Amino acid sequence: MSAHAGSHHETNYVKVWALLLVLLVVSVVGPMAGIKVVTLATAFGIAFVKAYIVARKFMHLDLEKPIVHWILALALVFMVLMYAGISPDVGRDSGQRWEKTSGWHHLPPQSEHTSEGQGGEHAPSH
Amino acid sequence: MLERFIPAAASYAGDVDQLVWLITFLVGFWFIAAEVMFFWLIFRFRKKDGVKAQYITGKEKHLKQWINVPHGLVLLFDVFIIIAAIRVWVHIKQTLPPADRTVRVTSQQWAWTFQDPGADDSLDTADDVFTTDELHVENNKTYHFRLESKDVLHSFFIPAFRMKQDAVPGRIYTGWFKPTRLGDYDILCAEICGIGHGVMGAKLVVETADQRATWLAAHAPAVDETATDATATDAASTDATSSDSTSAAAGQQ
Amino acid sequence: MKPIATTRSSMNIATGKLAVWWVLVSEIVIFGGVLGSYIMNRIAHVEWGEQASHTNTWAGAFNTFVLLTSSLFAVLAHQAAEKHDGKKAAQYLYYTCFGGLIFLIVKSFEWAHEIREGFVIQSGGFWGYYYVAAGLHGFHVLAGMLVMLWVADSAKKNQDLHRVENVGLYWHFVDIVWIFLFPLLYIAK
Amino acid sequence: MANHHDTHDHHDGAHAHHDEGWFKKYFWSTDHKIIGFQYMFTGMLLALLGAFMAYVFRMQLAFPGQAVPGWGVVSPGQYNMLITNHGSIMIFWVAMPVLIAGFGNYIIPLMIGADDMVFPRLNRLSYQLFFVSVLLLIASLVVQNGGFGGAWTAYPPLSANKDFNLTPLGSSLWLGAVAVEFVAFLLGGINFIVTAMNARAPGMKAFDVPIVVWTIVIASILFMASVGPLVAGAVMLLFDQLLGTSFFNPNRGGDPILWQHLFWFFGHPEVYVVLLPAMGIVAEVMTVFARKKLFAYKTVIYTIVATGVLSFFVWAHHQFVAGIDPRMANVFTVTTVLISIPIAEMCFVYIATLYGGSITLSTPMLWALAFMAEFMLGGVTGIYLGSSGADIFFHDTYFVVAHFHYTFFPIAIIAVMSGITYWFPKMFGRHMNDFWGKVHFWGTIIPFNGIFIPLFVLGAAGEHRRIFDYHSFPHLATPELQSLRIIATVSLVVMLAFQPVFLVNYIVSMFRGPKADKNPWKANTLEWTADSPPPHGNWAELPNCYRGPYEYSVEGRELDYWPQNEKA
Repeated sequence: MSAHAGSHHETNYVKVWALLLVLLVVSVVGPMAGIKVVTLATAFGIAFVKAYIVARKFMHLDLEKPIVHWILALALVFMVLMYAGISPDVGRDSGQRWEKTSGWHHLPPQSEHTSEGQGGEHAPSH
Repeated sequence: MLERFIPAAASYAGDVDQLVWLITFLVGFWFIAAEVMFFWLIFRFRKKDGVKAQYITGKEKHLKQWINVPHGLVLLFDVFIIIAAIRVWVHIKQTLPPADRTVRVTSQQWAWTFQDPGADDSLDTADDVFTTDELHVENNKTYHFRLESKDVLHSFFIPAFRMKQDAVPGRIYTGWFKPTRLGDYDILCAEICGIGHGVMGAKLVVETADQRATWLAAHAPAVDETATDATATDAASTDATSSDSTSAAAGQQ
Repeated sequence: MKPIATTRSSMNIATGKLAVWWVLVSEIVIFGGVLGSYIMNRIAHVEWGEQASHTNTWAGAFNTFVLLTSSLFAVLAHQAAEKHDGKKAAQYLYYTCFGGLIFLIVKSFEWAHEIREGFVIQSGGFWGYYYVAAGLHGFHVLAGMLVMLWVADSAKKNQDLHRVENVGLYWHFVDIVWIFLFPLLYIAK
Repeated sequence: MANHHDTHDHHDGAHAHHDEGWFKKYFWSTDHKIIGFQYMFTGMLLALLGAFMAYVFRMQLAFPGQAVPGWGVVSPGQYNMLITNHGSIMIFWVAMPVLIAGFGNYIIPLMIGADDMVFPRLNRLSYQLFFVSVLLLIASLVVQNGGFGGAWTAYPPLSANKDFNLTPLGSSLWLGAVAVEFVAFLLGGINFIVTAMNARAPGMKAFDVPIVVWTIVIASILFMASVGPLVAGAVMLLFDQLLGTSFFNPNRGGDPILWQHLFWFFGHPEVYVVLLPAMGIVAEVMTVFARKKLFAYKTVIYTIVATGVLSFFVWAHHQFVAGIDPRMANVFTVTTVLISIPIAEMCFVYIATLYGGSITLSTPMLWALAFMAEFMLGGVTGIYLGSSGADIFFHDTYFVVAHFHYTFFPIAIIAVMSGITYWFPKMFGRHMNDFWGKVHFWGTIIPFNGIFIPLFVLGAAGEHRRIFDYHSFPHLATPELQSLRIIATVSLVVMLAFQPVFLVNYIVSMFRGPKADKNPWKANTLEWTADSPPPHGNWAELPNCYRGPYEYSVEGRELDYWPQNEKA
């Protein structure tokens, strides 16, 4: 800690903060355009950028020992793994030889390929 | 091996049995080899007066081979097992041969309801036969089943078919089987489903075309109606059920 | 009293700090579980967008601003602690806590409003995740504030200044979680 | 002795004085050894409870419908409650606290030459939370409508809805107990990891650390990295139970499969969380009693790490037929079968360690060897279940039950017994009786096989799990199969009948056993250089470390061991 005391003290934290605020404004304004790609990029892309800046500058990950990077990476990789393993079942309406029933959607689906051929039989729930 | 206890009554039951044999040979070999080696070493290197243990780091090439060669062989055997297991899995769970007939299997606490397509062989028509805790299928015909649950998880397990699939509320699962041996078999619920889990069984009857015709005739419209009523009242609690069944019929691909 | 073990440092990282990193690992997987489940459900449920449209983006954005600012104070406190200025560090920590307090107040007004509108935790899939994710996060904010007050108390007396950095790490993490919660719960509609 | 105790007392008054009261010494202590004992004894007490439950439901299975001595007639609801809590107690409240928290607390600081854990008060808090979880668990068993009976996996909707499980209070308390227990182990785990990483004796490099410390630390990391989603899931399930939310309710947009994934994402690494410390204990005992250096120490470390990482990639093999997408099963079959490679490697290394040794069959060594012999059967039968094609049949049959008892029993009983008998002289400064130890050993091991080999056969016959009475299933109610059930139950009763031998031996030896000196087994690791039992603070002067832990029978040395703290 104290070994590199001199080096990162001079980071201008206020500047970093200002940059974060600018990004915040972009992430609020961007989605107002209503274009899906722009929303994704500004809302979620910028979230990653902000998180990266906070981790690097405020948490001083740039000065941290490799072992810390490894253990954080471990946790993140496992979360990606978890998502990859679960989403094929939970994040979809149907898969090979299974489909979710209409009760699945509490409110009527707007554009679902699986509801093709079901015709007007769902009328009561619409 | 499994046939010693339960007959193989479906087209793919033999595949599972063969896979079990294969695994038994491959892992049995390693199990016996390792245990024999293990007990021999314990006996051979038991403490003897005046004999000191050897200093072995495990880096010696000629000794390390005793680990590395088995290691490679285990990997090789694993590959065989994986290939065999996936082949059986793909055949039973992923391919879907064209159906001669489709039945609907509905599970609930703590009963099985089976909807047979009746004489016209199409589901959700007036002549459908509803039965509780008894499923009649015709020998040597390919059946599709649509598996649903009304309340909690159940599992549709027919040991004689070597077939098992969980019924998940909110999902419809399509599977298949082709009975190949006449007789009566057990249908079990293999997923804990509450206090009645221990009594949730059903009878599977594999019969000839003639027997089935007789059975159908005996269970035609009159019985049909009461059975539907019973199901309908049961279903009243879950709002989704009625639309489930129709979507299941329509969603047939 | 502290055991000698606590003062050792075989990995050349201060023991407290190493522990905080491991705490963060366990937090990452907890929040990862909630957010992962939320995202995959959200993708499966188009209709959740309608439910999400009732959240107040401006309250969320303001809270993001508050947390970012409090994070700035946390890092300034760390800076002061490294210069062995315990008084100043404590001062910054109190500012940080104040940020947390504002965050919680805004949050509670927001929730009170939503509950009055009839959007409670049982109202739908989205609302369930909304209250669980934000509630879990709010709980972490509260816990962080309490720990921070305790750290500031000893920092004032120039004791245990290394804890200022450790509690700051935790606070930044809570901030990062919110950085992701904000678009997930407020912007995606 | 313990000179650093009295240097200052303004931080924590509780430990400034040596004349602490009985309560403070045993219940409010921050001493890692006392906390280790607390975990261990709590775990052992709950093991008795879990064993009693096993006795009741096995009796019911062998003699269905008849009153079980000590319980009475078993109703279906009670049966479900018994199997559910037998499972959760044995895993969460016996295997975890004894193996990881108990042994971990006791031996990590001693083995790495530290005077305590790095966060003693956090350690105390960890046990206290654990104790709360025990109280919640006990409460869940006795409340109105009975204890939770939805199996230890607690799959919703059965677990989520009181209309389905009929135990509104029991299921919520049970779930709360599990969640609190997780938090307790998270705190404890952080402590273990940081202690082993940072508080090692001067000179002790990463590869000088005994295997058992490595395994407990890796296990703690696995636990920490896998339990998070389940903690979140438990909160969501609790809300489903109490508030009527719909996270897992399919009728209102939730997904029951999500819980299964969250559960097994934790649940499978959990198997390795308890397996690894057991393997570690066995490594210590085997090297000492074979007077042998561990065959390829670094290989063992790598296999531990490889097993740990791989264990995160296999979880869905518990769900092959549970309604997941069948295509995913292929991925998980590959990873599952491949995990046999590091585990097989580890077993080979352990077997190879015996080569060239000078093996003494003392009680701890018998247990350690039995662990290997029995665990290998548990390991190879796992291949049947990991192969998706065969699992279609074997899933949720007694084959599964027999398989995981062949892994968990060696882990939670055999390896634990090995550890207890091995470290007993250190823990209490006295020896256990070797003769009665061996009587207990054979009286446990032989009936153990008698219980579970019939269950493999029953599983192959298609007998499905969690059924209180097989009369409803004609093909399973045959006299042939029933006689197998009776064999299993009788074996269990015999095994339980031998357990008082251990308890009496343990308790009597604690007070009356022959005195043990510092290093009765002539072992290398640092805990044997402390007094038996070690005082608070462990050493008057903390040891330094000069070499690896397994330098036995080094050529050219007169002694066949070489303690880690001995300078050249």
